[in-house]
Amino acid sequence: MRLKKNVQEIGVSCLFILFAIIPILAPAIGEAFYVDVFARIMIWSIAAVGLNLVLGYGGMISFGHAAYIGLGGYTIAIFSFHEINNGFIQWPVALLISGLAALLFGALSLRTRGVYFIMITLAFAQMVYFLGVSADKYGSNDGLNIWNRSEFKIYGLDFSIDDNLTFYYLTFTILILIVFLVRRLVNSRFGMAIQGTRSNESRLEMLGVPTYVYKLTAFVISGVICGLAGILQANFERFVSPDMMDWPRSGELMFMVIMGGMGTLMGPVLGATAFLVLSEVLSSLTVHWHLIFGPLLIILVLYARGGLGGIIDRGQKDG
Amino acid sequence: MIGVKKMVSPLLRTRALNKSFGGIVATKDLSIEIFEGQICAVIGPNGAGKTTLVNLLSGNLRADSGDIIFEDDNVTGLSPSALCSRGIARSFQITSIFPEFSLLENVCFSVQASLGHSFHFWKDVRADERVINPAKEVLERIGLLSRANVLAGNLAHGEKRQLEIAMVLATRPKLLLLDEPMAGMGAEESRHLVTLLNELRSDYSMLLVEHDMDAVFALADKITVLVYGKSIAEGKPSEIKVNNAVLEAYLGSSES
Amino acid sequence: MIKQFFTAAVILILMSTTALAESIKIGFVTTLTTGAAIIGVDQKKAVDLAVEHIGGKMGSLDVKIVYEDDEFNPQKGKQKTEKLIKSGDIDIVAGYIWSHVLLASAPVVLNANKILISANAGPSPLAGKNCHKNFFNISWQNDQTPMALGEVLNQRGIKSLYILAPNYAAGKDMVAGVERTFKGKVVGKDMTTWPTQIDWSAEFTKVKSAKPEAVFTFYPGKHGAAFLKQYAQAGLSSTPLYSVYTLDSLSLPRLQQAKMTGVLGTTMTQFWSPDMDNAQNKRFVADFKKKYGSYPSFYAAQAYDSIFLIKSAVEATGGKVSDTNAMRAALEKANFPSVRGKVRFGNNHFPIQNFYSREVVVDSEGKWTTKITGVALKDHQDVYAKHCKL
Amino acid sequence: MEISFVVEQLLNGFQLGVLLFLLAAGLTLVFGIMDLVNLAHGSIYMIGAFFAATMTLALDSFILGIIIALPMTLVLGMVLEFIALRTLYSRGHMDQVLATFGLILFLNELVRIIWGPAGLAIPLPLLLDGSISLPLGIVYPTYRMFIILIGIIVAIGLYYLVSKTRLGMLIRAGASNRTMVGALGINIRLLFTAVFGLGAMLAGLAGMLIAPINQAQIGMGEDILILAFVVIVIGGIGSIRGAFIAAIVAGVIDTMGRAFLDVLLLALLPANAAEAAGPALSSMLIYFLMAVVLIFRPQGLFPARNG
Repeated sequence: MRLKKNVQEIGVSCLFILFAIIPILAPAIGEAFYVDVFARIMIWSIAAVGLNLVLGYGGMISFGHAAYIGLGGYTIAIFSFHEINNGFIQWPVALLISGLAALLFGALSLRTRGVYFIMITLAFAQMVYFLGVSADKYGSNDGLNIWNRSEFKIYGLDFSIDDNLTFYYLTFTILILIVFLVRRLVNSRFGMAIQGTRSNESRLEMLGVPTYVYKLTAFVISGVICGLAGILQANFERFVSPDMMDWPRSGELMFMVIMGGMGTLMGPVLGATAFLVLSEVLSSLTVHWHLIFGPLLIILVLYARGGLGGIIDRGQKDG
Repeated sequence: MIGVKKMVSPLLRTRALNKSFGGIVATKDLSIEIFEGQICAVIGPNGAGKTTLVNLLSGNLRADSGDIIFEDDNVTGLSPSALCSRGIARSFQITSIFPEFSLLENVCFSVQASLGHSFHFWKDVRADERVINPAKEVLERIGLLSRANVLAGNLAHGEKRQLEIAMVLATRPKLLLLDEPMAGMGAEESRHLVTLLNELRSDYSMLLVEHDMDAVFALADKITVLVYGKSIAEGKPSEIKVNNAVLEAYLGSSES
Repeated sequence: MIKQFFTAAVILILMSTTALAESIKIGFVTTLTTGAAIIGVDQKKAVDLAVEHIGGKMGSLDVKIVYEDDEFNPQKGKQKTEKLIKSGDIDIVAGYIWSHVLLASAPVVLNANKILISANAGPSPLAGKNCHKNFFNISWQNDQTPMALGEVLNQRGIKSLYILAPNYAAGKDMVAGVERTFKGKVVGKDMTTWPTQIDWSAEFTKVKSAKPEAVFTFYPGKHGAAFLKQYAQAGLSSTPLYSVYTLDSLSLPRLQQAKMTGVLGTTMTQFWSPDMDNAQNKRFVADFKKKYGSYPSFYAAQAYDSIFLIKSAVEATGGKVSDTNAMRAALEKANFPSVRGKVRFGNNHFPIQNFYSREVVVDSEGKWTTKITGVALKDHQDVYAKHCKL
Repeated sequence: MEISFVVEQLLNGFQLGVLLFLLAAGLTLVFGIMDLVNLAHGSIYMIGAFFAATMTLALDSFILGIIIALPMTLVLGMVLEFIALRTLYSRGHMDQVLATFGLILFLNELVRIIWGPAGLAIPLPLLLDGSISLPLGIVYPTYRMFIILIGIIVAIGLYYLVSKTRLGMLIRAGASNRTMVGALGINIRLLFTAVFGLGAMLAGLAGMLIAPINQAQIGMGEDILILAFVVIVIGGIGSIRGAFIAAIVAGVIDTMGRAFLDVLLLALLPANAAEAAGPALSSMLIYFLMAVVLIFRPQGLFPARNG
């Protein structure tokens, strides 16, 4: 197992090096388009790392995390629609809104267990989705263009993320930062408490740990990280639409986490990369690519337990 | 620390405790006392209400009537976590550990719980002396330090039972409620555990529910015999051994 | 599937062997997977047919079409558009069925200073305030067709109308359009959940109790057929149904297959119909039917037009495809044979064209199709053009 | 407002409810007994519709089409169980969600290759076309009445099966205590396959019934699947009774929302706001219902398993 862990770490380091040099590498081999593919991969990675905190470490199967991505993104778009482009206002408010939503939905959802939890998180996410669809002023389901990316101007400082390369490395930096943060988090006392709830929640309660509070806190942090991914996504795509919070998006995000290996630090990054690269490659081969992709997912589940990260899924049934 | 006044009052006592499930009486007018430093054993045939008593004292069950007084405070009806933080800790008859975590981490969970809230987001637990040192101490005391990094799920049964006790100790209790700690153990493992509990008696008071009579007589300062939720005898091991009612109700039928 | 794979392989081989020949490469983004693929596939058929009709040449250049599938998802659509733009040698991007996909993708093409031609989607921001010099639309703006329908209702003296449409952007545009021109009273209006709601029993019961003279509706794609079936089943056949983009060559065969009553004779409005009497259209419809065995849909007609529009510009500029300014000037003239007859571009690069009322009829072979019955709006320009500063 | 209007809307809600019930019944059984989260249940619904449509067009009879299509979906369900899903019983819910999602992608694409992207439409059977008149001046489409009738027959049949037969006893035992059934020496594998086949057939039946109203269409399973999940969660997992009641409640609430919410909102809000809020609220209503139920009863209304 230690050995496997090392192999994984080497793999992940390679991946990060790849992220770092893609903007040089891709144009060199005449595939400049891959710079955007990888920017997208890193954004989804951030969201997946966020979801992994509750899904992998906390054992809470949330089927509604696309809602927080959407809320983060929509906040940026709505600010931009009203011509408030200052990132120092946009970003904190977006994070706050995702966090508050996660607090509200989490507080109610965490009263339930198992499949009930899966479904209630889905229900809340669908409500947010329909909210987006019915927001006439903000484009309804046609979505909303963001004509100006966030601007960071304060006291003579002027940091622009209009340039795609700058944006790429900003995302890269944020990804590293988030991975580092989550790493500290899961190894802290708080992280132990979260992981304990996944392993044996009733025992932890018996020890006098109010698990609900910790789970809720993790849920909120996870929502905020997804909100951050949403902020980046909105800025990157210069566009938001309710599609970004429809339930298949939540499902895809889950798959990225599972594919990479739940409850491992880098699994979600690996998973997001694999998921997006695979669908990109397969879809360029044939329009019937789902015929291959579907069975591939099944085979992955049946024969590569614990995902690509290689750490054994702890086989816990929830509930 | 122990004042003159407290010398006379018991660490824990119950007053006329009653609990029944539907029509079945599990605890009837039970009044027991445990003094500081004592090991008080509770024995009785199956269905005598021993585990119910532990559940009542640990707060997992709520008594129908009666009081529980701990350190002169009425703690009746408090939650398990509240009781835990006051110093009453229990082990479980069925092993309840964190199987995917190492021994050390298992004990860390307990230590963390006893340290109050866990809203520490930054410092690595493995570098957190306030957590790791007490955990290691407990493991050392229980004789499992050399296996600290083994996954708890991979332990032998006896070791799991020891870990259970380590986790209880790590919450820094004053009173241990041990619910059949020897359950399922071989003779060798039992003897080992008796030695261990004997070493612990200087620092902890214990309520011991146990079927293993050798262990009970080796450890207990005082024995309470329960039958159908009612205490039929109480006294030193030597007294209980010769008590006719007890022999009739319990020992006679079970010792073979 | 084997056939498609084969075609793909052939295209790949062609691409690799003729890379050095003078050519124009057109990226065509449409929906080829999910349930919405029915429209994309029809468009693709039309583009293939158009390329065949021009002999694979625009002026002296060989034509190459690169199809990309947007998966009915704006993010994917944008991603595929980026792929087209960034892989370097695409000259023009066309296609786009869905407004949200187009809104997400348009900036990618326009920022790269390339020409973008929408073969269907025409969201109001791109027609008005956010119009762009390099963006062209060869279909229509959402509001126009229902505005034409409102006029038809007025002509027929309809006084009370019930409106049923899906609750999303295009649905709201359609409703706004008909309300803009219709002079009678709207006695009821239901906006249903899109795209999940495919049962209208509650709404039809409301229609029955409101007793309108006519019902106006808009349900594109697979919803259209289901809507019409349930409309008849609910016992509403006696209330005339006026629709836009609900009955088309994609849904009619299915309705005929299901032996639906109450469809024949239904009125709708549209800028085009398979029976339009001009040489270009006759050739298009006849060959489309011959090749694919069904009538082309209006989506197909637009896609077919888009290829001829591009051809006219390529020929006018003498093959200088990379000269975006020259291409734009040539495109603006709209000097091409359109299946809809006369068409020109307004300041916002949306068509100024006629809208016709048409009716569902049976053709000589017994197939259901549509026939033009009159002109509803003449040389009509959309209302957003005045917000466009071009 | 006329009484006939309200009754017709109630019937509409009831009809949606029984359809949801047919889907939810299989889902809740499979879920309750095998502890399997089967997202592909909606795909079986879709394939059922395609089977029925194909058979109806081939034989020119809807009833014959259904009679042949029903055993086809039964077999399909059992084959799927045998090949793909059986190995998932012992896995966590996450694995099940992932694998059955993969199955959805696969089946959707397969259907597209076999039947084409356009879907299949079939006529209403002549006998059931048109409307019937009921007391109070109610005129209701015959076919929808037919769906309600079938739904009620199936519900009664299932009730009988579950409460009176040996299979039903095993099903109930399985839903409340899975290990016990094994301990009784029952051939679990066979029981599971049978239950799965039954559930598949019910889902297929729902698809068949809807085919003449809508049409057999790729992707038709996913949206309704989510609703079916909502229903079984409201009803309490593993409970047929819960699924029935929740399905009817969900159907009626959804329909009533569409029927009356706009009027209600107009009375409460300014016209503009009401027009904007109405459709949004009515689309959220059913999710809102589920959230409220779970907040007050985290195990659903009629949990089959306690604890």
